Amino acid sequence: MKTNENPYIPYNATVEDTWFETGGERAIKTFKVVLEDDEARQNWNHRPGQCAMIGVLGVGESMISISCSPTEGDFLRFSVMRMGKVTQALHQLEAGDKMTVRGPYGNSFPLEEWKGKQILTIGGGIGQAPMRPIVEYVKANYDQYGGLTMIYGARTSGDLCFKNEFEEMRKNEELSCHLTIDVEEEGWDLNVGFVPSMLMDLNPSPENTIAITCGPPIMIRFVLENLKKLGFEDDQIYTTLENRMKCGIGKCGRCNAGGMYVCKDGPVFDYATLKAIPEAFA
Amino acid sequence: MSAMLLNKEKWPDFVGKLTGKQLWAPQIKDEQLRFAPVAEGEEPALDYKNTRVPPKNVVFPQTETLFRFQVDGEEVDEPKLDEEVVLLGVRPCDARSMVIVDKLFSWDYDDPYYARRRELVTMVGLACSEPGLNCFCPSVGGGPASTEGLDLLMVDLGENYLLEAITEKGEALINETKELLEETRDANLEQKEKVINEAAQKIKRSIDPEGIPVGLPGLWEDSLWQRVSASCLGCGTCTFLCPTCHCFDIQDETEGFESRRCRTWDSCMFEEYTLHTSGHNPRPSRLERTRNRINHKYNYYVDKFDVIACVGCGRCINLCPVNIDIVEILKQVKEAL
Amino acid sequence: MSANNEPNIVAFLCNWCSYAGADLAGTSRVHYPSNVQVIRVMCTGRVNPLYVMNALQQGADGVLVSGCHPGDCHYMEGNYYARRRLGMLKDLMEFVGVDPRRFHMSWVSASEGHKWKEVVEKTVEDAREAGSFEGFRRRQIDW
Amino acid sequence: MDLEKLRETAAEVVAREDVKYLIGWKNGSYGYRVAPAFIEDAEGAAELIFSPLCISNLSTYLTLVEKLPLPRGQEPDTRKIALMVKGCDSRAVTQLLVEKGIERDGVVVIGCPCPGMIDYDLLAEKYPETEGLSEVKWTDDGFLVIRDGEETNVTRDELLAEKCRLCRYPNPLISDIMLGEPVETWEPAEDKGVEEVDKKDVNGRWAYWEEQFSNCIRCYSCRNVCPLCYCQDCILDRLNPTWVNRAVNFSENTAFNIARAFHLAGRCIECGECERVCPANIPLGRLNRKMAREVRDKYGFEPGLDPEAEPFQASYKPDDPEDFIL
Repeated sequence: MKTNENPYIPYNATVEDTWFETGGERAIKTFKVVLEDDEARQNWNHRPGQCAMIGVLGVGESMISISCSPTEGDFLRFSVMRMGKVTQALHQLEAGDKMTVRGPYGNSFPLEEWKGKQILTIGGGIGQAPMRPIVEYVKANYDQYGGLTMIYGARTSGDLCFKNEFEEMRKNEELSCHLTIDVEEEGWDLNVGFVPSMLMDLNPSPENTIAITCGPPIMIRFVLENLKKLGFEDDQIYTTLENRMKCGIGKCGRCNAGGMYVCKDGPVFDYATLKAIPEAFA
Repeated sequence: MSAMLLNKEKWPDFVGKLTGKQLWAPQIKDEQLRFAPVAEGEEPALDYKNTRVPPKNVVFPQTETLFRFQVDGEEVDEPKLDEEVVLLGVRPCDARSMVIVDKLFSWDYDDPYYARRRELVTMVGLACSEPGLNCFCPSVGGGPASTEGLDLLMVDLGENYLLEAITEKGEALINETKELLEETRDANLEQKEKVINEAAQKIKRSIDPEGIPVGLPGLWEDSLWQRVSASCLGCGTCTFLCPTCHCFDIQDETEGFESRRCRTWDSCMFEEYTLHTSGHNPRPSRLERTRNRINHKYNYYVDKFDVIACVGCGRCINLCPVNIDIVEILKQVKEAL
Repeated sequence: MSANNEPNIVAFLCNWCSYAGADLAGTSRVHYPSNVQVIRVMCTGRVNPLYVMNALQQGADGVLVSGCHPGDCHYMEGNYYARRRLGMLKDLMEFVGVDPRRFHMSWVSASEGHKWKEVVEKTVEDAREAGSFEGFRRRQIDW
Repeated sequence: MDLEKLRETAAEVVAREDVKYLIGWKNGSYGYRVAPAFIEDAEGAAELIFSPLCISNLSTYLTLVEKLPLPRGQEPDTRKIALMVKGCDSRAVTQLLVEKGIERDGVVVIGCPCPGMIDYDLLAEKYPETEGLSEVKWTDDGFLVIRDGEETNVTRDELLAEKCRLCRYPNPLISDIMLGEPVETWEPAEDKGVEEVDKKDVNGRWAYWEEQFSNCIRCYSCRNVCPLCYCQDCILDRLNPTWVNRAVNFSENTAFNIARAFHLAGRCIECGECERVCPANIPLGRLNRKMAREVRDKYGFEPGLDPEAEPFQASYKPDDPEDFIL
């Protein structure tokens, strides 16, 4: 469908597989998507942390982070929470259905720069979606990194995304994977408690480590506080922002946080930059 | 580039020459002065201060179809933009606004619709000889005869218009209408200087933006925002009528089996503008929204594109229902620095 | 309006009376014009004036709202509210220049299959006289 | 009105512990402009004015204040808001009470009997604005315009705002403090605006409004300035479902304007603010006044008179007119 250099015209894509990560009113559904156009598929080159505008023609588009690493294969994965008009329409899609994709947009995690370092990801709820590509990328290039620690929490065990993947990761002794839920629950034998306090319990050393966090604003706030307590420097801490977006290419104006357009200058910011943006935590 | 004289008696002929193309000019329609297409035989109204609605909708229509498609279809159909437009009688501030907005629409990604419409438009400006009460263009880098963004500038010299070509497009327009024009004399150029100087003298309002872009971040928590935003109604008048405001919304509209994706002007003064689906709003009240508007024009845009996103046309001051006056706000900002 | 000058009518019928009335008309083989697209609502009190506007915007040439007779409302008083609101809507639309023949309201009980036929005939006839309502269609030239 | 008295009273009111701030009028930034003033202390009270330019209806600010979630542990500020009202504005306050949009205990209403306001556009057209502040005062039979020190007497007929010509309630109907003596009411003029449209035939009216609504730029200033348009979640902002498309064209503009006029039927108190603020000069007042007239004539109801009344659209009478029913 994309015929020229018009950035507003999306690619057609086919949903190859879908499954629910969580249930309930605000269910999270994951889509494995393949671009239809061969050329587009070959030219598509995203980096962990980037987003794409996915949508359904006739309904609209939403900016969703790409939750797979390019190392995984020639497909895209999006984990979408059912919230509004577009995400409701997306949730109707099943394997074989069509959706539209344009992107990839935004900057990305500087994974090249991080080579040789310990990677610590701290996610909460749907905030694990942008963490996942980092985890996958680091797993695929494990010899180039100093190690990978993952902390992930949600309200209940049912709200945890990518559960089955963690099972495997927890068995892998090289990786350190920590899960937590907010309140005690039958059949849950792992940690109970909020993500920021679990971070303190684990007490990771800031030395040669990069911490990346994403989750609900309140969690991010406390995680950042705790990371500082642990001795992390501003440039060792990264997070991703989100705002309402329409165009994805820095034109429509609505996603600005301070002078930064989240869709182009972001979504990935290090804490040093973020601190200078007055609206970043609004 | 050449300068020529057009006797006002030949004005209708001059307009007639242009109506071959799509000609937009200020006209009085429904008791209101507005930019509208001029039909054959109609005459533009040039004796005016400025239109209420800026001519930005010629290059950035309030509603623009991005593409059309069939429900459940896979092919999209882009609109063809190929109609040349002559924008006649644009005030220098409005022309300058387009140069400012160009920077955003060509930032990294080219906006194909905007770029195409900009290509197709020829801007014939009219220097101001009677500036409005709230004009402050010289303060923000413009002037009553600024040529930025114009292809041709007309200056009212009483009996004649002085036509000065600024670009190739303007030159071409002069060539097309050559038989109506006369050579200029030195006296005309002197007269032009005089008209422009007099106009500049008549501009009463001013603000020195020196220090504002750098200083605004430091005033983030200042009480002045509460003061200036208290009376804001949260309507979109200031932004919709602003020639440099360029934010938009994208929506899909479906009617039967026909669908389109279109964009429409949007305003940062609306609550819904930044509202997340979760119900969280990063700018929850009029205070944040007002602060954002001023910051965007005088701080963020300067940071990114090195120009103030305000041309001093005074429309937001003229038409704000509750007298929120951007010059007054900026004065308060300067005081607070 | 279809090609052969047949108006499109959208009818909002209350579940308890008019819908049953229209049903009765059907089962009793009462012939009435087929131009009517019926939308069943629980009560006429539920008919938002925007439904009427939207129907006209999206291709209807006439709109009919029909419910229980006053006093017979399943929800006791829904039709009284509807009467007040839609009466005002009719006045407003008339003032804006929408032909009053495009919008009708009626009381049709579950047993009034024949009245339903009359109401529909009148609505269709009026809408036909008023003509196509292209002027208000959502799909404008700028699409 | 005695300005000293007004400022004195205002200073007393804002000094009260149970009053958060007072909303009144003050001089604007230039010319004939008057701006809403949010007064918190005696110093601010000295800025207050009440002149024929104070046409704006400040009661809209009662519902415009955002109710933001409070930080944990912080108690909500329950102090009262003091508000200066003219006759028409007071009806808005009453109507808000009827709809339970505000609480009677939450406001201190300061009534200002109003001899009639000036039409800003007419004034600026006849006596162009200057960059300095101008003053306008009431005289016995009209207005005194003081512009750059130059005084001009103008008759009342020449500059009186349309809504004031039609006004039937120049004295505040609800107030806690009344400033000055009630003014003598006047015979309301005939509503020529509504009649002009009314006497056209149906197609003529459609053509008339088509022209008007095509000019609408959907800035929603009419909605936002309206004291009675205060829904938290306006149907025009809704996207799911979308009732009125974002596209700006005649069809959507008409749907928007009809929806708004309808939602105000039986609620509009004819303060004329929508018409005043419209940057596209759409005579919205005609729509609202027409509906107000219908409601008054057909249903015998007038909004904003009785705080105990039932809201018009949320009530009915068994004998409401039903001559339009087939």
